Amino acid sequence: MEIFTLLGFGEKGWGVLILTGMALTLCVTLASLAIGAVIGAIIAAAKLSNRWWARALGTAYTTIFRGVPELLIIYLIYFGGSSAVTAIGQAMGIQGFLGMPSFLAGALAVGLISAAYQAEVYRGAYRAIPKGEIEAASSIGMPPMRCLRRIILPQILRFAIPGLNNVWQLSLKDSALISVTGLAELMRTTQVAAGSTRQYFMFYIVGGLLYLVLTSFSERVFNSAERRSNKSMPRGMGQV
Amino acid sequence: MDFPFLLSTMKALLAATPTTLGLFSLSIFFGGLLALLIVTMRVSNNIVARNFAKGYIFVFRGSPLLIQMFLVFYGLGQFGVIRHSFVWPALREPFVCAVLSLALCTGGYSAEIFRSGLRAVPPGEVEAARAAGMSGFLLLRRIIAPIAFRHALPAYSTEIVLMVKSTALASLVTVWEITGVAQRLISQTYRTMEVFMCAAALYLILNFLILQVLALIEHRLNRHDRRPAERKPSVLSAFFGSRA
Amino acid sequence: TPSQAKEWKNVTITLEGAYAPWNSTNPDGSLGGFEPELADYLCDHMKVECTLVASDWDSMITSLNAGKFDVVMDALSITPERQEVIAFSIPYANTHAAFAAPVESDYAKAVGTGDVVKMAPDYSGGKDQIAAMRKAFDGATIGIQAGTVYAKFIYDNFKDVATIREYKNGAERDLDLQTGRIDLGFDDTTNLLASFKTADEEMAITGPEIAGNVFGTGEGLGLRKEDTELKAMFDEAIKAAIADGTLEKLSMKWFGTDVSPE
Amino acid sequence: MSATPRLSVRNIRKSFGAHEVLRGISLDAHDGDVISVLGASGSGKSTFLRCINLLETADDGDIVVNGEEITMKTTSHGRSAASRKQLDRIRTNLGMVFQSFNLWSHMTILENIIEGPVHVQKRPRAECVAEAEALLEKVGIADRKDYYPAHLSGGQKQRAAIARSLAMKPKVILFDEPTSALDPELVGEVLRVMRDLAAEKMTMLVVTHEMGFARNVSNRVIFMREGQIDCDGTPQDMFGGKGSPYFQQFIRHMETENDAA
Amino acid sequence: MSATPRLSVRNIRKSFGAHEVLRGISLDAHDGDVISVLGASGSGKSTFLRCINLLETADDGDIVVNGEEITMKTTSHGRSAASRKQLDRIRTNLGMVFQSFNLWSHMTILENIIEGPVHVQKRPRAECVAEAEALLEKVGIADRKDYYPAHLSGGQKQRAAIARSLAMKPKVILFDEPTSALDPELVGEVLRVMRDLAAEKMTMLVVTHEMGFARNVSNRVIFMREGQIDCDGTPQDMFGGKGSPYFQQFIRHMETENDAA
Ligand SMILES: Nc1ncnc2c1ncn2[C@@H]1O[C@H](COP(=O)(O)OP(=O)(O)OP(=O)(O)O)[C@@H](O)[C@H]1O
Ligand SMILES: Nc1ncnc2c1ncn2[C@@H]1O[C@H](COP(=O)(O)OP(=O)(O)OP(=O)(O)O)[C@@H](O)[C@H]1O
Ligand SMILES: [Mg+2]
Ligand SMILES: [Mg+2]
Repeated sequence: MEIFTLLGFGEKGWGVLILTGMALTLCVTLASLAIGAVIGAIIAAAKLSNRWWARALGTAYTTIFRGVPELLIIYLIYFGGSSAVTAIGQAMGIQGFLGMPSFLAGALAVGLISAAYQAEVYRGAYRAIPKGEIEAASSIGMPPMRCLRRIILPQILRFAIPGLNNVWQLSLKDSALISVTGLAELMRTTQVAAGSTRQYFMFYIVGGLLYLVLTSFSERVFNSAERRSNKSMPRGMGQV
Repeated sequence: MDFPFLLSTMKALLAATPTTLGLFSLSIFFGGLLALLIVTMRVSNNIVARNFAKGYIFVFRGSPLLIQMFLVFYGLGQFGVIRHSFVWPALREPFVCAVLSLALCTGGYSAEIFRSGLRAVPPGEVEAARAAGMSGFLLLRRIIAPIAFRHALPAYSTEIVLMVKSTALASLVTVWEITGVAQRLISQTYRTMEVFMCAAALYLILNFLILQVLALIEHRLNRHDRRPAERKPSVLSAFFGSRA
Repeated sequence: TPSQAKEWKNVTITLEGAYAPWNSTNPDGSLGGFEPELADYLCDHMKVECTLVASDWDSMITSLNAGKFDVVMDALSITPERQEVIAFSIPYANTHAAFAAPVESDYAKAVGTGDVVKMAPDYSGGKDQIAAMRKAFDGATIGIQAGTVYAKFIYDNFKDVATIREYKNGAERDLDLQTGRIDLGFDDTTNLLASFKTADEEMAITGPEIAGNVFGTGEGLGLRKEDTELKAMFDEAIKAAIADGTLEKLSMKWFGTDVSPE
Repeated sequence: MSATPRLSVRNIRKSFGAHEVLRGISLDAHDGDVISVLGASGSGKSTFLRCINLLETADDGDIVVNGEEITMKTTSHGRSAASRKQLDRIRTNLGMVFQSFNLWSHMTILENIIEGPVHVQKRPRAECVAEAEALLEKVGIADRKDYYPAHLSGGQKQRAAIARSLAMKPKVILFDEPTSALDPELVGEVLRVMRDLAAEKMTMLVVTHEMGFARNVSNRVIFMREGQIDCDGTPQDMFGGKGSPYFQQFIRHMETENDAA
Repeated sequence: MSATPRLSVRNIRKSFGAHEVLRGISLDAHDGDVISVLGASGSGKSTFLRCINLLETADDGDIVVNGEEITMKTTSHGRSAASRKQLDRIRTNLGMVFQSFNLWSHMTILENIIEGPVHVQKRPRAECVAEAEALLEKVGIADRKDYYPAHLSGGQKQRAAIARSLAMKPKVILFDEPTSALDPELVGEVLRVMRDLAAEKMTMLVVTHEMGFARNVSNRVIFMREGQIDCDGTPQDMFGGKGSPYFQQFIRHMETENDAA
């Protein structure tokens, strides 16, 4: 069958290229999620702070990084970053174009975007924590950082699980946009294969299925996290 | 800076803005309805409904919108059955297809967002409502939905803003909205950064306005968390005195 | 910015690698097609080491100007607007354009099918044929690739008689031509011929092929404006490829028709 | 006393995991009955009340309200009410005041109170508001009607919760420690309200730790121990020394406390 | 009694919006003092306790613990503690039992109790667990130690909350109605625990509606009315008829109730 030759690992098969693209997608997404978690937490804290300038900064960040199309942010980081690197290179006497590594630029760009989304998720989760429980922590003299780590974070994670799952899925799909940096991730590989063979439907369906494979792994992780966090919850709505 | 060029670019992009807004508002509306349906199935006790909802969310959230849209628009038309059925006159239209795939996709995302809102509803308050004889739609409408919506709003605003940007894909199916027009200009002029900057400014303004409205709603809905002191005294009470 | 006095020993050429038959990717990741083979010839002729790199269409020109590549070879039509941003070599191809329709449809085999008409940018030399086509295609829906030189031709001549729908790329337009959302496609013949193959020859060209410099001077290599030496080297090599028949040979091999510029 | 009891509970059983919290409880309550449910913490009193209006589904046993049995069904998913409609109708006549109040946090006190009458019973809003204000007046928090629950003191919340269930004018009310957050003065007020309700033939089941209430207001006292009814009788009998040894010991503490006074 | 009071509160004021809840309250408490705070619902008792450990920031007034004044600063944003460090240190010695328990819902009961000792006081975990188990035994919920708060009865939660603040071994504990959800038997237990603590020189401020407690356990009674201290004195004096007329009326209800018994 033609399909099996085209998708296989033989001479005429696209298997190797596509699986490599898939691995690259996974790596970029994981890296960007990690970057986004750190920055997102800081932004969420800023938005919840009672200092007006912190709130304003946080709001500006989330407005811009959520409001501007992802593609443009990737362009700015990649080309902006690259010209910075090139300028530094020239200052040190190295001629010509010095690219920012595609992987780094891509992960950073998607990470910055995902930070804005994660910040909103964390903020919503924070608001769901009963106030009294935080008061109980302050009343025993628990310092703010410890209260954050022991009382707030565990509960934020509990309420944030579904939202984080959403962000993960978003970043997975945003990672498809960084093909403009020349990174041959899953989406670009799919499109190249489709354009080269003119088998559009087949490769798009295969690409879609491979994204679903990635999702199904993550779904497992999120489901087990959710089940764990439900243990302490009174039997409530929206959980099965 | 080539101002005449920027100006003509901006003009072209502004002309495409109504298309973007139309795609956006219709897909948010239908996607929202769909999400309500899906989330109801997702939390129901009926195992068939629940698994259908799980599957739906899995597929539509897990695969790229680009691929979904491609398959809906170009894929469905490959089947003679569909081409000769009553849905074809609608599916034939690019705009309908674009709204359809945007709504299908946001339906999956929003359903999960709504579900996380449901998880935050204090069970005690639901019990109080049941004890008062509320159930089904009434319970949902009066108690669960208002509380869940408050909790889900931050995440839902994100989804809404995301939808504004997702409409950019509609040019794939020949609906020429802002991004599509921008890309067309780029392939005519190769002035990538300038055109993209104009488009970005436009999206930023749109999203800023939308986020502003959403923040206002959030502020209003969270009255119960604020102290009465923060409630602005009404002009009338200054004249007539307040009863408190 | 690269130095002016650069000795060109190594040249990086970028193409999309997904635009068969002009350029495409092989399953092993290498690049093939009309343009890669032509590039091999040109580089041999210039005695420089060439590296072919696949990259995304959207960022190609930005990357060129940022210095990431030296040459873009991706079926770029030479137009005045684009010349404001980059420099072009002399054309290495000048394709014809034509309408395509499903073989069974009412619009198939319109008058003039099989002819080649040469038109000037003001459409002189083909006014009669245009009039005939306007009559034949009255009320049709025509699909074109957005932002191409062909789009302008359709808008100028058929806006009042037909519905025009713009696609992001030709492949998608061809799919819609098959499902019947549109009646006609208008594009360069190399593109159409390639898609007829995938569509099991259920579509064919209808009406005359349009040639001449109505769509500009053809497809050329994109270069940075400051690399004038490189442009001169490529111009020279392209002239050689035309002169010794290499271009025609490659064109027949990949397109089944001769796209050599006049 | 009418022949058919207003509320009749037959052989209710309930386990949480391996832990059997209710081990077969039966009870009849007629119009105007005020039944105090006493028992140690953790003996299953709240669970018992919650089983009566099916907030928890008992593993076994029947609930009959106004002579109508709540029909149950058993699916693979567990036991549950067979008819949603029937359950809602019955619950409308079966008020509940929660131990933890459970006021709706997104509504003001007034909104909390008119919610049921307006949206469940579909009564005209203006009428409900007037009644709600009268009720709030009665429990002494009329000046707090536009506050949200988060801004009330414990006792104010408890009174709002009581007013909320009275507003539905149910035939039977289940009270779970309705005076726990109240000062003696207010306890007196609330007891007076409850006496009035009893006079109007309302049926009440009251979980309480106030022995004063059990003695003076109720006409029957039930003592729960380890998920069963250990003993029950009139307050006169029970407090007059006729209860089981366990009950004697349970109330002795109260007495020593008062003695010391 | 030592010369410097363990806890000294000077002229605390607090408003919510236009509503002035505390109108200047002062109080000194020495080692081993057990002070009952009585008052009608809404008179500001909980707010008073919350102001002492700065869960609410008083609009005016000072708090001095162990002779150390909590330094305050006033910014454009309002009044707040000047030093987070100082506040945390002082709070470690200032336990609180909340009216609504506020157990941490994501931790089991045992985890709730060892949280402070292990993570704030940095004591060895094994030691804390052993102590926590002993405390749970004392309040009678040792068998519930691995339950989450959502799965406990009201009285069990309240006892867990008491155990949680005792585990920190603070010098001063503020109790907000610590026995509201308990049956008389348990009230007796808890009072015994508190008497022992008083004997060990712990200082306690107890908001309560239990007159038995006020009479028998405390050595001082404070009666709050409309945000002020209406009268205070020893239980003997107060309940012996020396309180203000308002206080007399306040406790009369309790007496009529007991009389009727
Ligand atoms: N966050 C708040 N915002 C506005 N008003 C409040 C807030 N908290 C308390 N109040 C008001 O302050 C008053 C005192 O409340 P507080 O909780 O101190 O009373 P309390 O004496 O503890 O009463 P109870 O015995 O009922 O618990 C009440 O009238 C209440 O409505
Ligand atoms: N959801 C649950 N999961 C597991 N165990 C539970 C659950 N709810 C209650 N229990 C257990 O059932 C027992 C009875 O609880 P219940 O709330 O009925 O007690 P109660 O008699 O009302 O006590 P209190 O006077 O303290 O309120 C308790 O031991 C409690 O731990
Ligand atoms: Mg209980
Ligand atoms: Mg209080």
